Amino acid sequence: MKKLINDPEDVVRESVQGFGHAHDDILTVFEEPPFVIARKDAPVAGKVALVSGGGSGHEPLHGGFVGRGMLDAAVPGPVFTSPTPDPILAATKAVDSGAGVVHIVKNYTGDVLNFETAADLALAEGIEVETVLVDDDVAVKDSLYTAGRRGVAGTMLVEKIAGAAAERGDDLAAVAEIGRRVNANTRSMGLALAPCTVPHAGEPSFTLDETEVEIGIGIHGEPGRERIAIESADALTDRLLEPILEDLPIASGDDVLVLVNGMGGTPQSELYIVYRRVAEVLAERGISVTRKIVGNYVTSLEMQGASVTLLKLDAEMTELYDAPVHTAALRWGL
Amino acid sequence: MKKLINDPEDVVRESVQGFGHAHDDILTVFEEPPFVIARKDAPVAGKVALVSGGGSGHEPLHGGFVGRGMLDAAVPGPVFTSPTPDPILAATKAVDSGAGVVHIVKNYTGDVLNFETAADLALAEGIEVETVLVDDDVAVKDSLYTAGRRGVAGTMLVEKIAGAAAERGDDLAAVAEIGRRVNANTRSMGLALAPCTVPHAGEPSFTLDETEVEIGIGIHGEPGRERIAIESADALTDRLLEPILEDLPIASGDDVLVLVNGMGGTPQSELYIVYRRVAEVLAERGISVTRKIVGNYVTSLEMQGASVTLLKLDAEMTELYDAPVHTAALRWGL
Amino acid sequence: MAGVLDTAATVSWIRAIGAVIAEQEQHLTTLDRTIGDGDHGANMRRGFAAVTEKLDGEFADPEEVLKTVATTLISTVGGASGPLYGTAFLKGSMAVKGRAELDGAGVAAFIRGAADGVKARGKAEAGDKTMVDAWLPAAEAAEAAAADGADAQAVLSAAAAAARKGAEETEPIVARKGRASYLGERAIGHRDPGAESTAFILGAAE
Amino acid sequence: MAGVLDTAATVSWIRAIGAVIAEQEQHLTTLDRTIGDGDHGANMRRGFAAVTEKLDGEFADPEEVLKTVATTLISTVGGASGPLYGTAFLKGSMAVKGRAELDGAGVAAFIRGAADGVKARGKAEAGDKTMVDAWLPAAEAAEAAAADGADAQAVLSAAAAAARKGAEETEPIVARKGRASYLGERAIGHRDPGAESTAFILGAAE
Ligand SMILES: Nc1ncnc2c1ncn2[C@@H]1O[C@H](COP(=O)(O)OP(=O)(O)O)[C@@H](O)[C@H]1O
Ligand SMILES: Nc1ncnc2c1ncn2[C@@H]1O[C@H](COP(=O)(O)OP(=O)(O)O)[C@@H](O)[C@H]1O
Ligand SMILES: [Mg+2]
Ligand SMILES: [Mg+2]
Ligand SMILES: [Mg+2]
Ligand SMILES: [Mg+2]
Repeated sequence: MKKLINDPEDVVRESVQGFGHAHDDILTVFEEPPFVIARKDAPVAGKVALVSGGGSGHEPLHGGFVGRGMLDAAVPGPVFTSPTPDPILAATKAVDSGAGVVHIVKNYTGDVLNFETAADLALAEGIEVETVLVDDDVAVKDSLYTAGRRGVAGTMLVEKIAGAAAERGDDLAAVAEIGRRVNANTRSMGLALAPCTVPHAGEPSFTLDETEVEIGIGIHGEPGRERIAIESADALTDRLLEPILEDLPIASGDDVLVLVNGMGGTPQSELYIVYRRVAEVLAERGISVTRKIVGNYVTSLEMQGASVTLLKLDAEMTELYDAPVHTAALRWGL
Repeated sequence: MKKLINDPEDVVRESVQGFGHAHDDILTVFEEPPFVIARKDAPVAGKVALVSGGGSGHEPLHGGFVGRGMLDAAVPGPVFTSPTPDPILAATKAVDSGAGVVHIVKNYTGDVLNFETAADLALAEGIEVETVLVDDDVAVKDSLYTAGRRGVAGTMLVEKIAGAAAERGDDLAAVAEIGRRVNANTRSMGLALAPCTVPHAGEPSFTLDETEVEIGIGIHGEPGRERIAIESADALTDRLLEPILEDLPIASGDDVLVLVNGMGGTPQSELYIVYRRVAEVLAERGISVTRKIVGNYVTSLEMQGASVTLLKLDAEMTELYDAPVHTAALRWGL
Repeated sequence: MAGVLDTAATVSWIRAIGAVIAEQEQHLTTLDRTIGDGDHGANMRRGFAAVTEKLDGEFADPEEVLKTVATTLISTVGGASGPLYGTAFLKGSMAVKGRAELDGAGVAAFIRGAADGVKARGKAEAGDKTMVDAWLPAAEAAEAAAADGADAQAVLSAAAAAARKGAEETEPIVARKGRASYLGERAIGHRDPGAESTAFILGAAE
Repeated sequence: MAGVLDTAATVSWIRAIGAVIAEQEQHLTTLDRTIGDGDHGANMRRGFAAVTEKLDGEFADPEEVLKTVATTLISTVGGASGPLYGTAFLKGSMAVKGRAELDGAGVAAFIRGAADGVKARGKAEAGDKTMVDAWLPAAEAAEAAAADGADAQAVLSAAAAAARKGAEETEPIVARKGRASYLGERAIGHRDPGAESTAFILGAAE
């Protein structure tokens, strides 16, 4: 394991400190309880607040999405480990203006349980909380018999669009509703060419030889459902798109947003090769790509690989996606 | 070699096509001669145009910096290989509004010679060209006896600030002058934990064992000047900062811009750990970090590593850095 | 360990858990890396290190010790195992409320409370390849031993043996809860890390 | 090869260069990976593949062939070697302007023109560990052979032998131009890829 770190125990603390310092124009980092990254001007009077969080190692998710037009606070846990209820509660209290708080939670047992406890505690203190569960990963089949689909790259779209709804003044129920609508219309699937190493584990989460690819990986270095011999980028992209297009009710003439997301260690040039194929396939099917975004947004440390996400857009989602945003990782119109 | 590519021969073409499609709101890709990425609204009447380029594999440099407030065109060569004069000339002609063109050239023999030929040919067609050479890499010592310092991550700062000068209406000489001023006040140094593999070479550009780090690497997968045993992120950061601070005439009370740049395969969390240490050291020396930017901007395919860049700011450079920009990779104020 | 668990003996047991978990961190991490995300060892070590620091305090009765374990785990572990072990110790402590010391039946009541708490909180059934597969047989074995008149130590031993067997029996099955459920058939042949840590917890006093 | 290089023989020589370069691509890349950026083989292969495609055309004289090589290399190779080899063939072609065929002296004039062109364009001196270290001794050897009355083939052979020796002699020295110069002492012991490809170009007719 070779990393640009000091003590593995200090990775999250030092990284969040550096992040806080680098972006002190838009956010504030609180270290106790560890850690809460809050929008500089929180709580914003009258505005519904959005709080998200989860294990670290997915940067820029979630801290990179804190700021005007998106999240009010993010709660980073240890690497790949959900934070405990304490900082989630602290974040919820710090950003609530009285208009209520939406928790955006990726569907993992740990995240669900810890956010659940925090929401209970917040309610006990008189704060209204709505939870939006994100579960966009079509790699997980038979969800009746599993912990359910995982929340992966689509999370940033839920955060962006629900964040814009809150910013324009929607009430708690409406912000939660649009968040759930985005999730319901979003599907993702990812693959890995090379695994990542959790600093305190010291060894890769799985091993792949020079010719192997994991299809259907999650974002925690967990192996996927299938291991195949490497193929061309186009063929691999098709393998990601196929289950998405099977699952998402979408037809010729529909508008979609395409997100090609890098897992952290993939050169941008390769992500654009994947995007090129996605655009080609969707054009063949008569589906209009009206919004697109390519980059490292929901990562898995230094994992090499990519995921493809499609969001079936309607006019309102498009307008909210386009609305101004000013965070460390996403910025436009401001 | 495991990459998300189709044929190694097609990497640049397909990646640039995908890039062009993904950002068709701000730029246009011309494929013949291969390749020119031009600002959608080029040529902009009365505005001095900026053209940069060089080998591919450093994305988002340069194509990701094409757009309002920065470059008018970028010319991507094959991976790590300077483009030939033809596309440079084509780009120069495509964006010239009559106000002249600034070539921003990283100081490598190949880039210098090919841009030189293109500038001669442009002049023969009546286009005025000024060349700004970028050579910010302090890893190269004894520059009298070498090809001179390399142009590395500081290039994006030259492109941003000179681009803003052109956008506000400065004339050819003034835009070139501010570009040279930025370069003169910029110093960078990088390291690698793991090398990258050029697609058509198929093998890593150098090899490092599990405990080795290359100090002073360039951005073409070329080895550095020194190979050492791995140290803590703080100690490694100090090794990058030291030669920069030795070389840059900077003193307590001065303002600097800090750029912590990832080489492509480094998780963002690690870049912030490096940034944290840079901020700490500069604070100790009484130097004010008034602008900071952390991310993968001038990369070396999937290389793992980072570089640190300091730019000693004056009021004008700060104002131009802050000016609105709308490109694929840098965006604010628009 | 004595025939009954008074406050001091409860503290000793918890201290022993901390030692075992610290020792087994790497083992738990390896299990979790194989079918999860490789953090279970670190999660448990972090949690029980925090718990151990709290043990120097004053406690009125076993319930207070166990409740302190619960709240400390909830606020330091995170992940899935944090809330689940937190719930286990919380519900277990509630089941022994008011007892100055735990005899065999008291220990069995604690384990039953913990097992049912975990099951309800995580919505997992027996056979889903989770820590429930260690807690449920442990509760049954504990109750059976207590009904036979076994003392605290013997009840705990019976529970630990059943938990160990339950953990082993998670190997041949697919998972329906937790991260391992994403793996489908590929989880077969690997032991559930949470079931394993449950066996360590119950077996720590031996 | 004939005793003189007429237009057809010049075309054959260039064709032979294309074949040698294609064959040696991997070798050149390996040299460049060691002390450069690993693209010299691909650069040269790309350039001479484009050159070879142009060779089916009609040419008036050797100069026209050599000028076509020059412009094709300039517009297809890129990197440092593209402009440098482009300049070599351009200045070399200018040195044989007006000759219907090249005898020994003609070949020597071409090589001298090329060598001086490369040196001027890249501002490298002998001993800087670049292709200049192959071109300069090649030009001297060619001139000496031509002065002794050698024919075209013999002059080219003498030049090739000198270029090969020059390429070998780049091994023990540090570089002062090109990417290898960034390596300082670490370039010692490695051959310069451009000097090596120059030796292949001059030796292709053998
Ligand atoms: N729904 C559930 N019910 C019971 N136990 C569960 C459930 N989900 C996960 N677990 C247990 O949690 C363990 C994993 O804990 P840990 O690795 O610390 O958390 P995480 O899965 O969040 O990384 C699993 O091995 C399993 O025993
Ligand atoms: N200034 C120079 N003068 C002469 N030859 C040079 C100079 N710089 C580089 N070269 C030659 O170019 C060769 C490298 O060519 P190539 O790898 O194709 O280009 P690049 O260095 O741009 O990747 C070197 O081996 C050297 O022989
Ligand atoms: Mg976890
Ligand atoms: Mg090159
Ligand atoms: Mg785990
Ligand atoms: Mg090269």
